[in-house]
Amino acid sequence: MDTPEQNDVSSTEFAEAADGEARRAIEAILMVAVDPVAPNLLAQLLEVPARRVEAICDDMASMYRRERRGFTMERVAGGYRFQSHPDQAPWVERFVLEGQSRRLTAAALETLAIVAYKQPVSRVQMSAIRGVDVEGVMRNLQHRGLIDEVSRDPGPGNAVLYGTTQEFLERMGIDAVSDLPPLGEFVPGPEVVEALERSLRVGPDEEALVVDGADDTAGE
Amino acid sequence: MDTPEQNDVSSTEFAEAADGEARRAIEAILMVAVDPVAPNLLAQLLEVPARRVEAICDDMASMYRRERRGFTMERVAGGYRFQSHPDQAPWVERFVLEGQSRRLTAAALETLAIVAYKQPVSRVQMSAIRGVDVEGVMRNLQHRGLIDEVSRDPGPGNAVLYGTTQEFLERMGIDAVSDLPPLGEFVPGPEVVEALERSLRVGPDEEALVVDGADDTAGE
Amino acid sequence: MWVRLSIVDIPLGSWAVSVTVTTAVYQGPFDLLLDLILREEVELYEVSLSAIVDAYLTELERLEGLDLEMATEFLLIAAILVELKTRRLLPSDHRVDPDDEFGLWEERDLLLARLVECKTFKDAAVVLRRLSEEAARSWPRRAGLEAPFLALAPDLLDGVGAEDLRRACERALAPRPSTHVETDHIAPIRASVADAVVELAAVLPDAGTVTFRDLTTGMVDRIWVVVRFLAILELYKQGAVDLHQADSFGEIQVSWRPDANFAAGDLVDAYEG
Repeated sequence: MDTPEQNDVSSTEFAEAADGEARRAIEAILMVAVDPVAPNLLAQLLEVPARRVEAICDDMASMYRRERRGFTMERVAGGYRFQSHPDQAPWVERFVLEGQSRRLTAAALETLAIVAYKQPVSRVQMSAIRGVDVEGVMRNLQHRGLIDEVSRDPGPGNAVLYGTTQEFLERMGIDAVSDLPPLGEFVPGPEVVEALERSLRVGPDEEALVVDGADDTAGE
Repeated sequence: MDTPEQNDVSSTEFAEAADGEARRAIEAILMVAVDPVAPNLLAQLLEVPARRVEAICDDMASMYRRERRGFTMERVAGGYRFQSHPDQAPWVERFVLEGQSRRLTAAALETLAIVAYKQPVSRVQMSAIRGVDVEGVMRNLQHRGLIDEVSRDPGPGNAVLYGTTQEFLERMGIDAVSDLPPLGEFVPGPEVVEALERSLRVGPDEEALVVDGADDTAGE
Repeated sequence: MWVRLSIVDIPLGSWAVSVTVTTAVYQGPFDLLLDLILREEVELYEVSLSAIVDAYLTELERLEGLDLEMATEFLLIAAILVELKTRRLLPSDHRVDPDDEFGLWEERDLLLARLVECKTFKDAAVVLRRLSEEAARSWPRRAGLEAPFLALAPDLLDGVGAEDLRRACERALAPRPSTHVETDHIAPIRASVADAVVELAAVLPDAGTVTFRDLTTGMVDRIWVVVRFLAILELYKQGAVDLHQADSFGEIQVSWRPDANFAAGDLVDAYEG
């Protein structure tokens, strides 16, 4: 509508409808994405040319501005993402200060503890142990410089493995991770973690109930 | 800046402008929130009554629907959150890959149903209802964060009592346990009870048939 | 949906086999019974009596002594079914003890009530499945705070020491504790299941012919009678005892077989797992 590229009416409409669908898909994907999503990836997922993805994304960004949304769509670090509108920062700050501190701490502490004791450990393993998605928490910990990517799993999928940082040791006031107090004896060793992960994907007594082997596609 | 708001001194317009500002703040906050944000918290942050927050949020949710956004705003587990639109699931699935490892088995769902409706409930009570030991399933559910220990039975034995969690509500996409249909709806109808009774009748067959009065095969 | 082995393909005379085959599918006796009755419309009397006992003994061994409380559940249900079935196969008897009759009705009503309850929650679970499947079509936003706000958030590690970290890790990794608590609780029943066989094997060889009533005198709780009844059946299956019942609902005569070559220890192992 803003920049009609076609003169033929029907094909314009067709293109607009297709763009509309692509726009919806991009909105959905960006809404759940934790990191910026590269236009190439969007192009590949949606099976449209990257150039068109970029055009659509530009349109979307200006549409949100025009509509005076409380969020914006920005191109950051080579990809697109939703973020809070800068002029809403005071509200977001209030939310950060008053809103979410307690629950985040408990979740973050457990996550941090597992990374500290079980490192190097992948995000999938972490999720299996904590039983919930740890992506947000881990990103937060990483942003604060407490954990970081330390290596890659040599196995299939080459999952990123995480460990604690120097900063973490300093904050804890210890020299090395081995200075952490030993865990109780009932805690499973690192080799059990993997077994645990497996058993969590398909419960021990439930294997026969799962039809699709789709569970194996985890790797990130 | 994009669309400068003029100040006509009508009170409706004033209220609308205020709502517009609240909407923008809510959009910004939900964009950075990891968990559903309770209306009370939003009310506290924005210094408006919770009732008005709820009205604004309802408006926002239907606005996104009307605009056919790729995302929706839902009330889940006691708060509001942004999530991808269900009809965009095929695209999002491509993006997130982890796919259906989130699927729950029949055993898990039946145990969850008991916890959801009878909470707080002990393991023994659950086992008695299902007729099998539920320990394995329960540990699995607990690891996934869907149920948790909520209290102790004050009676002898001090059995651990379990209840459902926030995560459960999120996984079911409901706001509160009370949103589940009442259990009474699931009590088997007379034809099922009759079929069970017939199969479990006491005494020789001829007699039982007379007592039942109906030898047609009911069943489902 | 999930894979479900059809019980239709399996001869009714070998229920024991079907139970073994389908343990991965059926979630216990209620599940099995409900399916048999409501879906397959099987008349329970078509199933052979020894097959029922076998099925439950198999089920018992499968449990490997993990939870004897559940094992006794199985026994109780098995015993009720056996009794119901016995009544239905035998011609009407007019010398029925009213107390026994009342007791059986009571047990049956209880079983019926529990089946109805189980069915209720199974149907409720269908709604949970639908809800969770609908909800699974949406993914929540989890991106979290943007970098500029992270510094604002209350310091995660404020006041957190290495000890807190250890506790948090143990909390996250620990196998849930309920198992041990419950085992203590059910210990008396656990002993009785194993002991019933041991005791009987110790007493019967020198006892001549005794009645089942003699063997259960003084037992108040019906579950103990059931346990002992199944122990007798097991001994019978092992060829250790002969059973004789003059007429239906008459006294069951139990006598140790002179040629019995039975070591109680074997069986206890089977129960203890």
